[in-house]
Amino acid sequence: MSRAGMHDAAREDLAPLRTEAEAASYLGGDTSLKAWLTTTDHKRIAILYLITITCFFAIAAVAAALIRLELLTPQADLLSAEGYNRAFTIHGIIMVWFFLIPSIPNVFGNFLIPLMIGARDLAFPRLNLASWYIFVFGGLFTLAAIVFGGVDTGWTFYTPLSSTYANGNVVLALAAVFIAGWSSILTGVNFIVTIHKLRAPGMTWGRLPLFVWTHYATALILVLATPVLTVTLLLVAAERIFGLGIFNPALGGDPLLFQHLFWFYSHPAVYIMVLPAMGVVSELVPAAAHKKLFGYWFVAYSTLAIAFLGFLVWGHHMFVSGESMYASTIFSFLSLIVAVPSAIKVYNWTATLYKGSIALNAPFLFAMGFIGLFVMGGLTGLMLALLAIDVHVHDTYFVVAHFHYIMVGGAVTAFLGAAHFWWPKMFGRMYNEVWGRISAVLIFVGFNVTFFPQFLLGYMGMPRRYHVYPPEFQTLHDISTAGAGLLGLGYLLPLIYFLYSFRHGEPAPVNPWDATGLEWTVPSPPPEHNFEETPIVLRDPYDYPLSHDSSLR
Amino acid sequence: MTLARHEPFPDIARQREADRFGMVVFLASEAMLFGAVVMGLFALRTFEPAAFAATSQRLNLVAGSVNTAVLLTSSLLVAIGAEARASDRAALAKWMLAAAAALGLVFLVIKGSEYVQEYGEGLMPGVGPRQDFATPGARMFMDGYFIATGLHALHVTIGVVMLAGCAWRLRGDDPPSIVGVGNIGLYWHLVDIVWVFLFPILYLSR
Amino acid sequence: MLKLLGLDLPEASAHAAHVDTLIGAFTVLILLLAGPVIVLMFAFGIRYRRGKQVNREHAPNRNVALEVSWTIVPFLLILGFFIVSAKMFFTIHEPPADAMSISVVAKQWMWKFQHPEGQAEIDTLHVPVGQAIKLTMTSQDVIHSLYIPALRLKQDVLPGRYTQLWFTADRPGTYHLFCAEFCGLDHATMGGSFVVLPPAAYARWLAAQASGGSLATAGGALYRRLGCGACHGSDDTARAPRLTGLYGSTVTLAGGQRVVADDQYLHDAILDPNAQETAGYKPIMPTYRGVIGEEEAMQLVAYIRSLKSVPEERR
Amino acid sequence: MPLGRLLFTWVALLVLLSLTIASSFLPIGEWRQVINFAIAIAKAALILWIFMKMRDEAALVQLAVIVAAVLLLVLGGLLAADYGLRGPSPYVSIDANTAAPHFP
Repeated sequence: MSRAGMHDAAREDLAPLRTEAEAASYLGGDTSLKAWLTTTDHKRIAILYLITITCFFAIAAVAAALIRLELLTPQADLLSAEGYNRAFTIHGIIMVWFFLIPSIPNVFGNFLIPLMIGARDLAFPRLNLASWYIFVFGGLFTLAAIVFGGVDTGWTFYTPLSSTYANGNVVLALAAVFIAGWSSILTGVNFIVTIHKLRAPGMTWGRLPLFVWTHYATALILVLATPVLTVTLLLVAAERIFGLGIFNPALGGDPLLFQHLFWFYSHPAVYIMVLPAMGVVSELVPAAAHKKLFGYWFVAYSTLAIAFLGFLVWGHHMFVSGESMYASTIFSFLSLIVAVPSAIKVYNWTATLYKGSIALNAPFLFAMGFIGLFVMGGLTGLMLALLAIDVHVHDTYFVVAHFHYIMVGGAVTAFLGAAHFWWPKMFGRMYNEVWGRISAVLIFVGFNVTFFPQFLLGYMGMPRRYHVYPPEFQTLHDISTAGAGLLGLGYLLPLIYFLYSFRHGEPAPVNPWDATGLEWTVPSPPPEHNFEETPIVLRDPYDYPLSHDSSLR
Repeated sequence: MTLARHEPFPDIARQREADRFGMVVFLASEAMLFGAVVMGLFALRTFEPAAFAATSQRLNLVAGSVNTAVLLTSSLLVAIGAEARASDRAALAKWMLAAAAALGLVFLVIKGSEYVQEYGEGLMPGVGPRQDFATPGARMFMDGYFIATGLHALHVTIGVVMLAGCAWRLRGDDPPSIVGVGNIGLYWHLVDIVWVFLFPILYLSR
Repeated sequence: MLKLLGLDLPEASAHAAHVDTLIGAFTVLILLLAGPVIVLMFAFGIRYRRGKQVNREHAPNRNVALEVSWTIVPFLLILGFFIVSAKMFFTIHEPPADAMSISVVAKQWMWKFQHPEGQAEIDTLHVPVGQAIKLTMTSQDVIHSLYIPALRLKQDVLPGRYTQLWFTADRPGTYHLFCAEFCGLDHATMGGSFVVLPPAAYARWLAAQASGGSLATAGGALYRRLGCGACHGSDDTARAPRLTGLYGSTVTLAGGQRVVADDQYLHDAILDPNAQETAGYKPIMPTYRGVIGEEEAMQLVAYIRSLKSVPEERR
Repeated sequence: MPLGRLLFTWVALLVLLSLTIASSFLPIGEWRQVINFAIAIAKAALILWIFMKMRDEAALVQLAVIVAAVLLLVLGGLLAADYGLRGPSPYVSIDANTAAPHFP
């Protein structure tokens, strides 16, 4: 099952390069395995990341399926307590660090940032390939942890459970995340320097597409927050191996210090996952409506505001953990402020649609899905930031539903929207539009059937990470599992028709959506060096004059 | 051999800016790493300030002070070396970087001797002939001490290897580029800044 | 609304009712804020569909006044909720002085409740209705979390430290009691039930329970068994400080600080005596960490507390 | 960068080092930590400004340094909000009369 790292020949059976566009593109040229594994072309590295994270998504999705099936009945019949604990831990670790964090930045960020700013490649191409190898090396540690029996600490590794009482191979999992952390830091450095130093002449900050703005903010968080995680996990590993006592209360340490340092990274990490998704939607909505984005500068500055404010709010994960109540009040107030920029973005997307000429293709359905689910996730997050409510619903299924609405409803939906929007540009083939719309609707419905009942479960007091629960929660769990089946089917569809498009999709035009942006001015798939000569940028982003609108032609 | 113009960059000047800026951004992440350890130490200190102060007195202050002076001096030498490389005086640059690497080694030797002394005195948590910790707070201080100085010593070792490599290449006809020497200088200065913060926090909280 | 779906979480305390109204009100606010976005999105999607001839003249691209208003108004609304919930958060963290105190020790995968009169029970907590109850909790291994959904309350239980939870249950009945913080293998089966009894029934239940003797008497027996009297019992206070009247008094430490001899001080003095040396005494007391568990430490602390000869000394 | 300025900076750094060591022997209790920290910041600023040539660096690079420093202060400040205020926060620490399980 585990194909991470090794180049997966089955998936890579590119159709015989019939179209001459493909032959001249970055997909042409030397297509040997060695060429692919030693490439420094940002577009090929993006494809390598796409293959690797798809494999990791598959593994974590199997774990999710096991969890949902186990919860069909109040008793523990499919998985034992041990099995269940390890299933949700692996689901958490792989989904957070090996799918969500690298998904949009490392695949679409890698592929599109140079194209969008008129550069030939990222600032440090070899560092880009090195970060993929480090990511895969970390992935091997995760697979080793699974093969040797898994971990039973939850993806949060709370001490003293993870440092002294857990007996799964915790150190392997800690090493995996430690190494994957360095891959994130190197990607962050690469993006920051590229966006500053490699913009084409005329590409001022005011003319940057918002996709680049959000990846700039994400790169800032990647570089500044990840080191704190790596040193914290290093301390936990040191406690397990050398018996140090920083977080071990028996030796005089403080378990809350671990939670502080862990969440100081992990809350900005959720913004690493959602900001690129916002960038994708900020591209899809104007392209859908063929209209300028409403309030460009408000959205751009709210992106940077989210990146900075994201560092101030981590304490709202610890309201009931024994943190001083004054600190909890401060963190609760700061968490309200961080919600404001997100609200600005959502309202600006909606306002962009006013008086646009909207084509409801698959990518735009995914973008609408994102906006709907992200609003639900964001506002329930605000609910959790209120002290008295959090005391009741902390560590219950309410929290599980909240972060799945943001991560799955938000980041994964936007990832699929991006996949549909830029697939023609990346592979030069059109996917089947009808199936695309079906899968978008199916995923939206499946998602809501899966996770909305979990809000009710959480309010009713069903705690997290339980495989055995009181019988009165069974009906809601059964609805949720049924929804999970639908959602799983919804995720399989794109896999099928995207692979199908490799062989049978008709060649994609240069600009299938009539969208603005430098990436739509190069042939699809783009040539090895992106631009024959560096473009001069004169126009503002998203300048869709209505005459440009195909409906009037 | 000056730096060859790499693919994505239109001109060499912008590439130099990018290399240096990339190094500063990476060093910002390193600073966050050491900063998290220092903040953790401050947090633990609030539990038993007396135990922290008492155990800090048992550290070898002379060794710590000499080490700080050694690192500051090696920082000066690296700064002069980088200046020399920038003005194409390869011989001076070579000697300066070699001297800085030597001082780095001196630092590591002094640090090693401190560790041996602490091992003997039973100050090394969980290792050594006996454990001489009066209170949990003392053990926390020593845990923090070994984590912080261990991570720092690791970074000093990497720095010494890079400085020695640079000095070696300066000897031959294939000297490292100005930006390359500058970046290694930046790294070494950051390692020095980390020690500038660690020294008072660990040795002088008496 | 939930009751229609047959999902009805009982409200066993006034606080629970307040939390429910807060959740209900905020859900209304969510509908107010999210509703327009979703409705407008579908409306624009249909009305301004590509190819439909409709008036698309001078579509606005920016409107600072609109932007500012839809930022400030929701923020102020939510600020109101913040103030209300912060006040509730403070009230559930300041127990009244007359609260009946129950000691709770959490261990990997079970809860042990110790009533003041000495009755101990595992995984089930009986409390009288209408009486303010204060739980003083600690854990013997990892972080657990006592969660009673009917009271809308939870509090993490930390090893090596006391944490507290107080409530007044005002509806008799049997409710769920869960562990909410993942604590290892049997985290899911570590729950139990929380039984609220009318006062008469509670008194009968107390009497029926085999009284294991109060915490203090158990502490006294442990005090003698461990031979603490050898140093602390004799009259000459050269070797060790006298314990009678120690509780609640102010102790000057070797470092010159003055500390109130409260629960935490006594607990630490027993388990890590050298951490807080009393001024004028050599650190000769052996550490009892690992020798006795948290329950025995609680019993010794209760015994020392009962050795008060000088009541007015206490603040 | 003239050699003189580098040497002068080096001497200044050594002076600051001896100052911070001397200050740790003054009988002023907690204030020594504050002085030590201030001197450490001064030394770090000197190294950044002169040795790392941040003086004539683009504002952008200086910003990268400042952002990292600000975030560390944020981490320290909000940690202090918890650790510093844990004492008086009643529900966490146990004070003499109300907290302990008292007996009739």
